[in-house]
Amino acid sequence: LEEPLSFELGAEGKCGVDFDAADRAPAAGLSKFLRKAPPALPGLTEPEAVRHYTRLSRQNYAIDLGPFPLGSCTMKHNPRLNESMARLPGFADVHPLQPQTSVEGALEVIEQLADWLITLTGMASVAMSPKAGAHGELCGLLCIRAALDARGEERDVVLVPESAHGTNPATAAFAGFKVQSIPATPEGRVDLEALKAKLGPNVAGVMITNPNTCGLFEPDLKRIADAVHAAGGYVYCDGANFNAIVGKVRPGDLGVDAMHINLHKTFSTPHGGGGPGAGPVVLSEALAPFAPLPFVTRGADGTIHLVEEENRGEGHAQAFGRMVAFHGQMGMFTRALTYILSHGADGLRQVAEDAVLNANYVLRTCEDVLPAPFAKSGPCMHEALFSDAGLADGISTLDIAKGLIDEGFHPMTVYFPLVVKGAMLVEPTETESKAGLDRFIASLRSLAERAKAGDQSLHSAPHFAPRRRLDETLAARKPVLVWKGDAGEPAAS
Amino acid sequence: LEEPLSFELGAEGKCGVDFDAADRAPAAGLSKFLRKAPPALPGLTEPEAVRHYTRLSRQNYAIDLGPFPLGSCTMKHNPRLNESMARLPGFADVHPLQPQTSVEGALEVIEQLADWLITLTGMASVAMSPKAGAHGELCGLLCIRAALDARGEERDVVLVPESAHGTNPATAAFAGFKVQSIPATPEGRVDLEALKAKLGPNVAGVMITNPNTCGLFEPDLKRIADAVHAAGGYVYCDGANFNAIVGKVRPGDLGVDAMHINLHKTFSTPHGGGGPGAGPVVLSEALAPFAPLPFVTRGADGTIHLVEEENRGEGHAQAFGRMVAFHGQMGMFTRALTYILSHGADGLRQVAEDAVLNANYVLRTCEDVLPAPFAKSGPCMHEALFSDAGLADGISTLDIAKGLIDEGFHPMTVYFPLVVKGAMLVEPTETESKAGLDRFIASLRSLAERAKAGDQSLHSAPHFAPRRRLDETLAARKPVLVWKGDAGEPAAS
Amino acid sequence: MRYLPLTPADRTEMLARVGADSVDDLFVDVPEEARLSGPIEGLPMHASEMAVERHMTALAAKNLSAGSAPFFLGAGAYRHHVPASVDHLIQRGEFLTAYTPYQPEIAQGTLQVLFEFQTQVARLFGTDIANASMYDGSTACWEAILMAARVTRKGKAVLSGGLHPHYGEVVRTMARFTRDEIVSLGTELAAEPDDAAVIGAIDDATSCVVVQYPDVLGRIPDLAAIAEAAHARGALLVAVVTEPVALGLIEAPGALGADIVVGEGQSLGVGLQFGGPYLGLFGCREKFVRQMPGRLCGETVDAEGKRGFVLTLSTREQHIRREKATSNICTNSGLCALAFSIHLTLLGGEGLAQLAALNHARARAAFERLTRIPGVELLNSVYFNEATLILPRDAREVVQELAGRKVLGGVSLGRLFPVADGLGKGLLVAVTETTTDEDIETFATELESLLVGVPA
Amino acid sequence: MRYLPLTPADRTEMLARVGADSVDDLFVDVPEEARLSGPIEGLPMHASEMAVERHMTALAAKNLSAGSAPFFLGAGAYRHHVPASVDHLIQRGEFLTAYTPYQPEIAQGTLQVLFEFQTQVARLFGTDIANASMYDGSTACWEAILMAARVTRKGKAVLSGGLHPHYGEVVRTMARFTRDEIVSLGTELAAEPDDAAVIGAIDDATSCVVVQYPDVLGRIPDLAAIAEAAHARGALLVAVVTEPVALGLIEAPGALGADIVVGEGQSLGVGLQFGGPYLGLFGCREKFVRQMPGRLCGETVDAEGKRGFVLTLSTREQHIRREKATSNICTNSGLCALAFSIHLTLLGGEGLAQLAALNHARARAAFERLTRIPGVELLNSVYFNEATLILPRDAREVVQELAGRKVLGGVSLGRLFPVADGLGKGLLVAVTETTTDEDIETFATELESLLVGVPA
Repeated sequence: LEEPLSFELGAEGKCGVDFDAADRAPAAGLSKFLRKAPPALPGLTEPEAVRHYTRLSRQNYAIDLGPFPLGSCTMKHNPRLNESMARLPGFADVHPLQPQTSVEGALEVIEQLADWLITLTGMASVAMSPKAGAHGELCGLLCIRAALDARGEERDVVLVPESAHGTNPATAAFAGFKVQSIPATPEGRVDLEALKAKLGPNVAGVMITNPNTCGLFEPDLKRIADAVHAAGGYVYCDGANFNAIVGKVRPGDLGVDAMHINLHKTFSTPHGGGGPGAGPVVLSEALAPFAPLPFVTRGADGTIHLVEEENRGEGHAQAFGRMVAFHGQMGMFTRALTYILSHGADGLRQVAEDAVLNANYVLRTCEDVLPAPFAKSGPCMHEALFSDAGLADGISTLDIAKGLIDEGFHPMTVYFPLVVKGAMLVEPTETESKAGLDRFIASLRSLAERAKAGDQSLHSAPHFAPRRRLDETLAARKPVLVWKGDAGEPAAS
Repeated sequence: LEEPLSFELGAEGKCGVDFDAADRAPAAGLSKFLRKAPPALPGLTEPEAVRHYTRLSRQNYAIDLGPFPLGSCTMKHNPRLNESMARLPGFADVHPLQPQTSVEGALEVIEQLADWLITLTGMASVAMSPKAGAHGELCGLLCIRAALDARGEERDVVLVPESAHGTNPATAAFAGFKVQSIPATPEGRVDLEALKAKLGPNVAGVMITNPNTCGLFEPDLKRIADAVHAAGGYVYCDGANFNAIVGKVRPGDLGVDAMHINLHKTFSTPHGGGGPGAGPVVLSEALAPFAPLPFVTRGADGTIHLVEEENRGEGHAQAFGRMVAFHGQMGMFTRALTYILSHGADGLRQVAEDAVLNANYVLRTCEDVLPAPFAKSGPCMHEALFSDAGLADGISTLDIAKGLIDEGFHPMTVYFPLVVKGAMLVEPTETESKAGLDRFIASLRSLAERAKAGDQSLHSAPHFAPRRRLDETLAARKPVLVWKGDAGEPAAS
Repeated sequence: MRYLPLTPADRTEMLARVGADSVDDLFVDVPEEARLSGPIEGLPMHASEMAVERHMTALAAKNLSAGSAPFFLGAGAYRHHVPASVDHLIQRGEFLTAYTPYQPEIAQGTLQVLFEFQTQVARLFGTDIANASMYDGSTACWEAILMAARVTRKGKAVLSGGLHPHYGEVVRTMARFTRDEIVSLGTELAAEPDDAAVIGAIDDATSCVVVQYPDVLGRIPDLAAIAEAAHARGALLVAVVTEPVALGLIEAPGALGADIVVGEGQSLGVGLQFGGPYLGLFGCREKFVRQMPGRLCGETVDAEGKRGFVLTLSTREQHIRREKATSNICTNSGLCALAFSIHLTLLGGEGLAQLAALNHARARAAFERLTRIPGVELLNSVYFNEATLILPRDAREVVQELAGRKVLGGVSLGRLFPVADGLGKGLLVAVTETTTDEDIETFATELESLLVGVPA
Repeated sequence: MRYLPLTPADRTEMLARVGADSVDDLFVDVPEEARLSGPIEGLPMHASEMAVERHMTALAAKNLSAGSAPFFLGAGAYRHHVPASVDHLIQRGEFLTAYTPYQPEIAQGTLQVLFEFQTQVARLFGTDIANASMYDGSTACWEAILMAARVTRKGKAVLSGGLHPHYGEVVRTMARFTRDEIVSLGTELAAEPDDAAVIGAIDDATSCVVVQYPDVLGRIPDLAAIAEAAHARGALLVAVVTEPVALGLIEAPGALGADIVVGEGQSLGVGLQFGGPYLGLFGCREKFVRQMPGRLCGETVDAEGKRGFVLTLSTREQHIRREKATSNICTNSGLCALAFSIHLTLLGGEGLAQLAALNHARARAAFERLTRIPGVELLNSVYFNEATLILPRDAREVVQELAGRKVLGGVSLGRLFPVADGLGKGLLVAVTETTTDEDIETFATELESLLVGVPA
């Protein structure tokens, strides 16, 4: 059933909130600033609003409804305990600028989470304030910039493998670097020799994703790091795929200087339809002094201190500045810490093992019907990569993806990484059961068979979703970004 | 998509709860009582359980999804504030047998709600402990029994109009009375003269629903009460339909001796797929002394006391006993009080007015296409009554009801009250918007037109629900009440 | 007003459509002298969400919640840890705001849950079948007695002295009106339950014996022996379980011969709630199905042959059978049944066994410590997670004094059995997985300080 | 482990299927010397939900929550009452556990909400269009400066002294690396905002001026005059709104000539959250659309011609455009945008106006009372719900001392501007609809007692 826009449902003067009466009129001095009429925002009463959003929600697919095997996105179960802990008034109803004595528990959450992140990654320090993965990347690169500045060096090139997330080159550019690409080997790894060839005095560092976007561990990472370090650069590791290795190997042991951690991937904070995320960045000894303000430290006596502009003092003179107002994504910290404490050191290791086992199970049960370009290289990590080579003419990855919708599943990541034609990147995560995976695999296999047989009905999939395929070209050509229906321009219907 | 039973999903040894280890073995003396093996209950991990129940929930219709115009059931919006208040640890995490000094706030909730109920109904007292409407009816009749016992009279007949809820005669029988039926007038009211004719020394009282199940106010209620009282009986009023008159008229002013109030109807506590309800019973001066234990009283000094067996003393010697363990539906009390305070005296009056206006709007916009047997008598109260007389041969109320499902609505109450052929009892409640009602009315009118035109496709409705019509006869003939699939008897699939 | 979608303009338009000048025209049937001309006086007007929240929060703050103090109360209501996902799921609007599933095509969610619930209860109780829930344990107990009378066509029920006194009160209250005969055995401070007395009270007129398991003092009766004696005289055994978690550790009553098993399901999923809403559980032998009270959900197929579920055997029920119904019950405790079912699904059989083992272990730790206090003795020979302590003085006062020290130290038998002599020194102490070592130590220290004057 | 559905038997079977002897065979690519042989030492093992809940609850209890004390903090984060339905709705699994809507056919719920959100933000800000949200107000402010540079092809931004100092810090930090030029005007304790200084700082090299409205001291700049001056030199006006509730009472920045309006949306729906996650709002003129950062949701039709919504103009974004993207932003603040949008839908325009009027009225009540304290003066000539008090001594100490008395009495300018001289006696005090008369009285009494020694 169709759900109108809230603007189409609402009426002038409807309101779902009651107020005490204002007992004082606006101050006289305010009169020249007053608006003439309330904003043109029709309201809804509570019954109408609850129904509107409940009905809208049902047009979404979600991890609570079924597998969501988006490669590189790590859509795992979001425990409800995390939600209830984040809503404790002591966390949710605390102002970021309260005196430290009144927020010691909040600072302790940050410190405890920081301690776990440092220990799990084997690094020296962590910057907690970045707001999301890409923001964490930026933080890492700014640390590198700050470190180079401190050394008085003007290195302006960052090397990025061609299989990198799009955020990597964008971030490097945003941080003022020039990006140079490094090719992949036929086995889907970074080409070590090609990388070495590019190293030089102008290279600030390298950004590497590990496990990489082909779902493979970079076995040469330590050698890459050694080479980069020898050339005076730093190693940034994109930690989006940390879920595959948490508790199995510490990036710090592989020579990484900075790595962001998507709390919403490895540590299960909910994705919420596109955020908020949180992207703390762990840092090596070399970069730690440059971490941005504010941060939380634990003194030798166990007391916890918040370091901000006002008290950075000599000890933190090199901190490169502030990336955000306030302290970062506190609500995500409480969820992530709750998750981490629930799993413990043993559970997190099991997370990685089950995530990798589930991905390999998908790889091995489907490689006979779908080309798996790197399957012969050995086991994959947490995601299985397939390609649409060999399907019937005209049937492509997109059709398989939309066909999965009709089977009741969310599609995998498609056309990424770019190094594989018609890539399909399947990341089941550790929170899918074997029975659930078996159902998914059966659907994927059946779609592959239909695609090989040239079943043209796949072109028009999905058939059983709230919408058929949407015209994205139209949307981009004549962008309609706001509703203007009440201004005499009725919305399309 | 189909959702298996939890037993079909679960596996031995799966568990969605972690425990600290038990640090002591069972006591030796317990050995002869120990079970040999855990109960045969397969478990689910949390991700599986969340998905199972989320998916199951989506096979339900609910007030959060659209109108639920079940006559006499008062399916109105359930405010979320009520839910959050009921979950405050001070209410939800309190034991019923804690010392009174540690639960004064809880007792105050009961007392405040009691005070509102007494004031809104114009009665002398209220018994709070009944667990649901039918339980409240029982409470009211037991008060009557106790009052008669105290008078030393053995009256054993209760008069019940034929249009009564099925619970009325069942309750009367359960309380040890004989039931005699009173006919309805052609206008859908209690026949005052027929009732008077039955009064006599064997009549304990009368059970009347007001507004009645035809959606009409009983204009003779005061006269009925006077006649019953004159004959030495008591008047029980079924308060299921109090939503229509709250704040507009007080049953106490009409001579009622006892009336239960469905907190889940008038006062919006959620129905939860069939309960829990709560059925406090307001009582007249005559019946108040017999109210069951326990109850809460406010002393002259404003302090609140819980009266139980241990402290009933002389003042409450006539209380007829205990109907339930503990104090009643506390969780519903907090919700109802929250609702009542939100609306206030003015809002509750508006509730009744809007509920009645909405019902009359449905009545007057549909009476040209559907027979409305009592429409000529004047306005209805909170529900509009239609009949299937005049539809094409073979098409009945059931087909209209199932057709509404395909239109995206929950059906109205059907085949009740029994006094009307193929009754359709539509109760929109006050929380439907005019726009929402207009959509419902359009659907109902269209179905009526199709039914008159003999559209046979209505017989097989619903077509767009999670299930087609279900075989209720099969279910009753060979009852399958538990799953035995793992005992070698596979469930039907 | 935030919950009322009609605008003044809507009301005007709708009144015109129905042909009324004002809304009061719609209330013409209300006698004019009884019609209220405006909001009832002396009551407050509508209030903002914030104001109501403040009011209710202030009331809640006046209660000492179980989680904020060492807590040892049981006596038919137990504090267990409920997984956060349970409350999350029951708050989904599709469950929370649905009605009784009278239209099964669009209520399969509720119905399938009820079918799963019935299966879980039956397996937990060791009975063939179970219903879709009752109001609570005490009313389920009374319904079981009525049902036993229908099945046996006899009218005398024998209540063990180990039955929760509130349950006994409910039974006696109801029986007073229905004129059923109830034999209530006395409750005594003995280490063993009154199995012999129960067996001795059975005669040929007995419809059923009602035995709580574990009993209200935490003792565990020998159900098999009682069942045998009852069956020999044509009576049924009604077993009452107020702590279903116990059945993770001790044998199911149905497996020991109980014919009807009823109970209070609050322990799983529901929480303390100051006593309600709770959840009546009701299981019995399959052959009694048409004598059962309450709603039943059954499996069937739809017009396309797909498995589906419906409410069934409603010919027993009040809305069809009116005064001949098996019970007047209409509402069940659906949302509580959902919570119970989700919690039990998360546990599974093995989880329940672990939970029970942990409860028992915690209880052993507590009673080990508490009985080290001079003058404090344990009554029970065995117990699950609750047992009776004998104190050197009246336990009612002790409980009050403990509360003054912010310790919720159990339920005094004096409160539970106000008219019974000789029980006054009894203190019923319950311990669950939520009880920490610190809770036990604080309780013990404060109790000792009260009893023997050691400074706290 | 409760979140891991694979059983040991599953693992064995699956390993066999993938042809591995053990799970470590799947980690062969990890250099052996780096492979951990077991759980990392020194860290705790997995814990029950109850144990974790206890741990987290104990930490939460160490914080003085805003609801449990008289509370007067603002400075870019405001405490408003959020209707209970907002949190209920955002917790629906279909919203909470969905990903970025890359597959629009099964993400219309999220997408329609974003389209509604964009419309709401645009109407609130008085801009033509808005995006689907940014991380927070401070990062949105920096993105606006970058965008202004792209639009004007100039690289110098002028920051008003009334801009929140954290926002200024973020801008300067980022600009240090991008080598953009930032002119930061000083902040002074004046009754009026620094409009004249801002206007004076604009030259032909200026890409934009950044003005907060109301500003960080609660003063209200004359945006129309600044816009005119900026436009005359080819510069854009970036208005920054940290308290969107103000726009229920005072004119929208877009209507006064602002070209880009950014803000912090936390006030509506999101709550305090110790600073995050928050919600960056971003609106601008339609002609700048292809220079905008962040996700955009647009209307389109599906293959059957039905209205639907998709993420659009992604050619601006990093995953397509890589190093040439308008921003590196990927994640937005989707769930916070949902909460904001629900709250604003419940309010409607008239409700927002009422809420704003109530905030202002409460603030007037507070400042009337507080300025009756000897030595306490109000800096501002006008304010919305927040203003600056001048105390007779350093406000940092006063805030600390108030906290010791369980009063959260505002934000000291000394903390906000640690390096600025002459601001030390300034105390920024925010008042909202949640502030009661008792809160005000308690605050005033304690403050007076601290300042002039009247006993509390």
